[in-house]
Amino acid sequence: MSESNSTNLLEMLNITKRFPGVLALDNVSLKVKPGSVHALMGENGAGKSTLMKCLFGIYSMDEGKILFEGKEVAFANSKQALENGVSMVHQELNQVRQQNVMDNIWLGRFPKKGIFIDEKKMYEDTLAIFKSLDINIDPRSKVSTLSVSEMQMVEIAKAVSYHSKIIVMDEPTSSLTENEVDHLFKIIRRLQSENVAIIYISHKMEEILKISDEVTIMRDGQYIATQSSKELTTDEIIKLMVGRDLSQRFPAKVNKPGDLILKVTDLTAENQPSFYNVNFELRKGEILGIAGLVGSKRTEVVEALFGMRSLKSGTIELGGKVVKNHSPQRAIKNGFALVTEERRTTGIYPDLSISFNSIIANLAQYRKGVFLSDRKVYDDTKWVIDSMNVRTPTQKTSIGSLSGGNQQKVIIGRWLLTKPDILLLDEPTRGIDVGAKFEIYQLINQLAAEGKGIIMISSEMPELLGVTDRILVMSNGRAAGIVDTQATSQEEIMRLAALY
Amino acid sequence: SSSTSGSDSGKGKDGDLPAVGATIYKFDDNFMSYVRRAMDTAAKGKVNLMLNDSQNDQSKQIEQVDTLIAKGAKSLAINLVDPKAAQTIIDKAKPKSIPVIFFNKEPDASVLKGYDKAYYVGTTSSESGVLQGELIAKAWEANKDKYDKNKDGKIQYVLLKGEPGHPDAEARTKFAISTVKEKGIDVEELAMDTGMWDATKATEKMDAWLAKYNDKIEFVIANNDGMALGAIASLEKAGYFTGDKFMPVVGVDAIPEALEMIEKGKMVGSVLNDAKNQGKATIDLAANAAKSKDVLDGTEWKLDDSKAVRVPYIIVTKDNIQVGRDAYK
Amino acid sequence: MNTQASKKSNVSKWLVDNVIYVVLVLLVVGIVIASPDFLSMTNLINILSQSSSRIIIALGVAGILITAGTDLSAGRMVGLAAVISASLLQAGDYAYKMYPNLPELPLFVPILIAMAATGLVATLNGVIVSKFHVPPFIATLGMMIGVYGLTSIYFDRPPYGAQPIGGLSSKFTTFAQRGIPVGQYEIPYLVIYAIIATAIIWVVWNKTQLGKNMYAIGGNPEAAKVSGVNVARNLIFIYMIAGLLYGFSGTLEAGRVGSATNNTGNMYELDAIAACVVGGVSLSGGIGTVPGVVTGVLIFQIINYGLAFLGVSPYIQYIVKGLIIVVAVAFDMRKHAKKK
Amino acid sequence: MNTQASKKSNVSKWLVDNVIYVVLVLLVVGIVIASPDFLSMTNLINILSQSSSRIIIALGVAGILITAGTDLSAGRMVGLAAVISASLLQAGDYAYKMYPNLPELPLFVPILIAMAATGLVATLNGVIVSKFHVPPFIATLGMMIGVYGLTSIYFDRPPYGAQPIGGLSSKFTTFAQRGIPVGQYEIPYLVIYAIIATAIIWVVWNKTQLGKNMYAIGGNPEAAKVSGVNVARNLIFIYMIAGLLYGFSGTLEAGRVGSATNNTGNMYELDAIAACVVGGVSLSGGIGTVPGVVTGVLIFQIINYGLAFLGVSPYIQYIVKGLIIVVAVAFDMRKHAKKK
Ligand SMILES: Nc1ncnc2c1ncn2[C@@H]1O[C@H](COP(=O)(O)OP(=O)(O)OP(=O)(O)O)[C@@H](O)[C@H]1O
Ligand SMILES: Nc1ncnc2c1ncn2[C@@H]1O[C@H](COP(=O)(O)OP(=O)(O)OP(=O)(O)O)[C@@H](O)[C@H]1O
Ligand SMILES: [Mg+2]
Ligand SMILES: [Mg+2]
Repeated sequence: MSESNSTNLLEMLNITKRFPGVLALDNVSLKVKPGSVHALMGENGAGKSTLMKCLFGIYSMDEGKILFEGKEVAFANSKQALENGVSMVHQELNQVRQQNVMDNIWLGRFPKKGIFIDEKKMYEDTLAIFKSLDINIDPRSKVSTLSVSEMQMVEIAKAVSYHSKIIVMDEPTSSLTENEVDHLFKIIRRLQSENVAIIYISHKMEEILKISDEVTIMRDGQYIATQSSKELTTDEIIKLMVGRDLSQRFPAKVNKPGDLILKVTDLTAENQPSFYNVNFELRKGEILGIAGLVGSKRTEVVEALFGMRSLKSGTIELGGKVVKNHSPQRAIKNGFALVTEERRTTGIYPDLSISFNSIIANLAQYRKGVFLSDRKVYDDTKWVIDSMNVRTPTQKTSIGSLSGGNQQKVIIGRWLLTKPDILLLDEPTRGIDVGAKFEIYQLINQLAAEGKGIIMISSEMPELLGVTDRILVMSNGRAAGIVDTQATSQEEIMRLAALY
Repeated sequence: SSSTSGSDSGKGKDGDLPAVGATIYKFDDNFMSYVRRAMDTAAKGKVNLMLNDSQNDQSKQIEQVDTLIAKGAKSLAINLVDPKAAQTIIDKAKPKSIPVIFFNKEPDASVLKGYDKAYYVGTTSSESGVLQGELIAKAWEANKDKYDKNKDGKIQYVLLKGEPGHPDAEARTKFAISTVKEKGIDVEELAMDTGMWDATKATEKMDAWLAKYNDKIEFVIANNDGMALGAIASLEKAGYFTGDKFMPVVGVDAIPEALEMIEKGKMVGSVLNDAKNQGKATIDLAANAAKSKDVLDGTEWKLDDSKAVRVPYIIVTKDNIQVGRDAYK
Repeated sequence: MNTQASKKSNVSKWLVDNVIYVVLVLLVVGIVIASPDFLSMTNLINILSQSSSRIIIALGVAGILITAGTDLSAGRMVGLAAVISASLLQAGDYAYKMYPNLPELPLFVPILIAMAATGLVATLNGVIVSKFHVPPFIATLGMMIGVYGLTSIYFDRPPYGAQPIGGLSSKFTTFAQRGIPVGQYEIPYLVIYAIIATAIIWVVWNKTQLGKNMYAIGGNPEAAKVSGVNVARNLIFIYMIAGLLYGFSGTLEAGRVGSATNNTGNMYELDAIAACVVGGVSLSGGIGTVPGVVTGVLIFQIINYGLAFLGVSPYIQYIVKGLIIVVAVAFDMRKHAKKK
Repeated sequence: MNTQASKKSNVSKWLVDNVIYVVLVLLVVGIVIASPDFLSMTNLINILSQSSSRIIIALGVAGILITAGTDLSAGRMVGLAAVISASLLQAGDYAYKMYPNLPELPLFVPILIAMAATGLVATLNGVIVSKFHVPPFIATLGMMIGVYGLTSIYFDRPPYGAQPIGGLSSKFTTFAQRGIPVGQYEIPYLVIYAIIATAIIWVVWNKTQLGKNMYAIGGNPEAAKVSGVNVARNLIFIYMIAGLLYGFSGTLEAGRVGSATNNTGNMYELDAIAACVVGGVSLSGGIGTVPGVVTGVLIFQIINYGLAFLGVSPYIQYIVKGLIIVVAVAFDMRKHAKKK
């Protein structure tokens, strides 16, 4: 297999990579042309990130070779990759949160004056980069004070600032809203015009068709196909990815909203600026979406419902009775569940097993006297793995070694095990592949059909429109309106989101 | 309460008395705890005694001396952690003309000589070792048939040393053995290890030695009674001191528990340092010095030619156990 | 993949995952080569019995480490318990009793009092850590200093001042020094206590809600909160259990040595933490097993005992000990070797 | 929001963010109320000079803490340097010289030799941590034990065996004990050395690549690695710098005390780590400032000095000290109060 084509900027040939118990990459090849946007697609755990980490010197491959600009390379570490014109936006945010934005951007290559760091140049260069990319963030602000999407934009700016010949973007848009995605696409177009190649990984079909020139598809660690995007349709991509037809993106709705179950009145957060005077109602079997721009405080609303934030005023009535969720513990007792937005910080226990991660919110159910029933723990874990279709060798595997999407599925499974009355989902399908998304939508539907109340925050408009019954649109901390999904349009939602 | 004999910030009823600043190398040292009490008793109504715990750290002690001088101590009573640090303390006291009474740990003679207001109260560091050696030799000679298990005329001993580098540990180890040898007795060291003055560590070392040498061991020598007691715990576990299985054990300090063991015949003897008189002499000299009197004024103490008041050690065995008992009255 | 190769790789994987057990075996083999008579029942019993009270302490510390905490006050609590129990268990006819008029108490009373004292102190640690958000290092450092002061005040009192509290009643020393005769040997009670404590802790860690919560808190405290774990309450329990273990261990120390001082237990926490880490407990929390902790303690004790047994000179002992610890863990770390 | 309210909230925010400085001031005020004569130049100079060598050690330890490491061997390295420098700087006419034939060396030679020794040991720490991935706790624990053995062997030698190394040459003691006369007082050289060390370290942490990398490695080692930072090399440098600081501080200790033993520096690391944490250094890495560390040390030293000055009885001192540490940090932690 050495039909090396000199027009390719990058050729990864026959790459194989094993982890203990997992064959993550099995003879995978990838060829990227200069100045092209090459999409890399596959289900969760297909091996996309692993392939890119092999390129970037984070993992060493077991077999195969990499040709970059016609020369064989094997970067021993990220430094070499960066120095040779490869940069990467990582799937998991890799930032030093205690430090400021410019420290993060110049980490590993600080500009110096003699032996000292040239802070002034750092600042000015950062500003210049931000300006050219149209990003509006103070280079001196601490990363930990940024919102997730701002952090993501900083990561993108950093990758761009290396002036690399190829930039890997591993799910760069998973925490961006539509405006920012457009912004990113502008940046990508510009890079393309400068003959920079982009390897673009995403689970958002619309983006792939819109931005990419070629698509390589992987399945279960194997190479499936590379095709020009123009010749592809969403359904074809999905078929190649999943290995079967998936005729619809959204399952047919079977839920019928019933009696009122949750009534939120005048909800106002204690620590402002945050949301205020938020009102809405939720019925049994109803799926209520929450839309809004970044910083519109959607997350804070559900966090408050779940007892993670203090309220200044307002009431939450569950089934006609006022409940006070002072803590997540209380909230869980009251029948709430929350799949949080930031999987890494508030979701997974990375070093612990899938079993542990599945059952941790539901321990009380396993008690027999003071002890926990191993049998029930095993059964429930099995249920999570099976019903959520988690790809893992065993129950004892640590969740940290799963692909991002599979981690997310375990977390959703965790909360389903608690059999909540009210299920709060904050960006539940972030980083999840289409097949799994479909499964999750099905689950959400099914839960709704069982009479649960479901609230789902999402920045993916098609998802909101495809899954929900009604949509609450937040704008700058206020509820700008509640619309009926059947009767609304993307434009109306955007208009409401920008209302205040 | 009187339990921890400090003094309050120079106020109270002792406030008007001349201030004596004192440091104890380690407050909870078995022996120093008695010296301290003797000092407290002697100081009552005579001087305002400001006591400090140097926590076995010479730097800390130096700092405490700074503090004491800053607080206006009229004389210093110093129980050195590290005898070679005496010069530094004199360097601090001399410019202010503050007299220094070292006690219990002896500075180099040249250092005492170098400052006319420096004195020493206590023993010679080596003396406890010498006396322990004499104790061993005497017990051996008297019980040779019983103690010399392999009948080779030599003492096969194991030795539990205190903290390595600690002047007492070094002196006791060296002089106990050399004294036995000087008495014409052959010795053979089976094992020597540090028990860091600690009973638990001593027990564990003794466990290992008993497992290895079993009845080859003929004598257990410990740098202090605490470790001797630890060794006895191990010996008891191995069946010693019941029936005719016996092991001679010696220590230093003659603490109450050791006296009890001597009484019961589980310990051959120990070496008593006279805490009462050491404490009293220290205060007597320091009080006189604080009042700018001659240090020996109105006392029965005598200075030898190196400006030291010597308070001797005493060997304690079953025969004179009352001497030990009296020390704790 | 053919089965033979996979078998081989399985063995090497097992080896890598279980390096500490291999280290343990290698250590013993090394010492036996240096001195064949090391291989005796007496030595085995000695090592086990010396490890016993340390295992109990280490299990307490390990629980706290797994919550991503630490406990510097462990050793001082051992001392507190040792001094309290010894002072209450002096033989009736002993001349230098701390409480001259105290009748001989039934064994369990002083043990419970000592455990109550350390349990209380440890609970306070837990409260300071979980309610006032003081980092465990500082909370327990403060406690370590404070408890030492307390113990010293209790210890250094009339009538006899700072003297080892000895003359323990024979039922106390029997409790800690004797054992169950089996043939010509005795299985020390200490070992049995350690086995019981180990079993209980194993159950707590693996079979109870508290145990799972402990791992959750250490594995990701933010996530634990969101998962509905009452972090504060669970933390307090974990510290309290540790305190009870220290207390029990402290009474064993007093009984084993036959006396106690305010310095009993000094620095035991360092040994315990180190043994936990050698045994695979992660200082950043969330990771650790009971067998690992026990093995860690055994490794330390075999090093200590073995070096003394071999008669290695004390200074060299320090160097060798330092070396073995580092090398053992360096081996162990190969399983986490980062570049994959 | 009106400006007055915002001003007030600014003040309270400042207070919350700078609690440790407030604690420092409160401590001093408290002691002065208890004993007004505390407020004297002599006391100030005493406290500063007592803090000096501790600050130098703490700065070394702090760098390592910021990389999310720790250094238990710091105190023993101080001891090593103290013993080496003392042995090479005994006065020519002193009777018990370790090297009877050694001529008096210029001051800087033994200091550099001592620093080289600790620098080397610390570099080894860095290598073990970064290349063999041994957790810093274990690497430096092993080193702490091993270095003590080494120091003891060096120390316990003919001709005089394990005797404190005294009789230091007067230029050495002058170097560490004297100062620059200013009016009727003397500003101790020690204080000046500490200021210089502090300034250098401030520059390293804030103005150099090494410093930024140090924070990055502690804050998120993965991020540092994928950004092309050579983590191992930077870590080794940080450990090495710490070693040099310990070495210098060790020579100061020898000079200040006028003698050295193998026990010099014992447990200094614990004080240093605690001072760093009190001064706002995070044990989980990535956070810490030079003024914070200096303040932390000063707080500890004022507690120590103040309690002794007030004549608080020693055992009570322990309790009060433990209490102050915990309370001070509990206050400081309010700035991280979690509930949003
Ligand atoms: N460090 C690791 N240790 C063990 N297994 C790993 C590790 N990293 C990845 N894997 C495994 O390799 C496979 C591929 O994972 P990878 O992260 O590359 O998937 P992905 O295609 O990026 O998925 P996603 O879309 O969810 O991000 C998965 O089965 C995963 O569990
Ligand atoms: N300035 C800030 N400082 C610290 N954290 C912030 C800040 N702004 C936002 N966050 C955090 O980011 C998360 C999202 O914030 P917010 O609720 O404002 O946005 P959102 O509308 O929910 O957006 P999204 O759901 O897309 O993240 C929250 O967890 C919030 O705590
Ligand atoms: Mg991925
Ligand atoms: Mg013989």
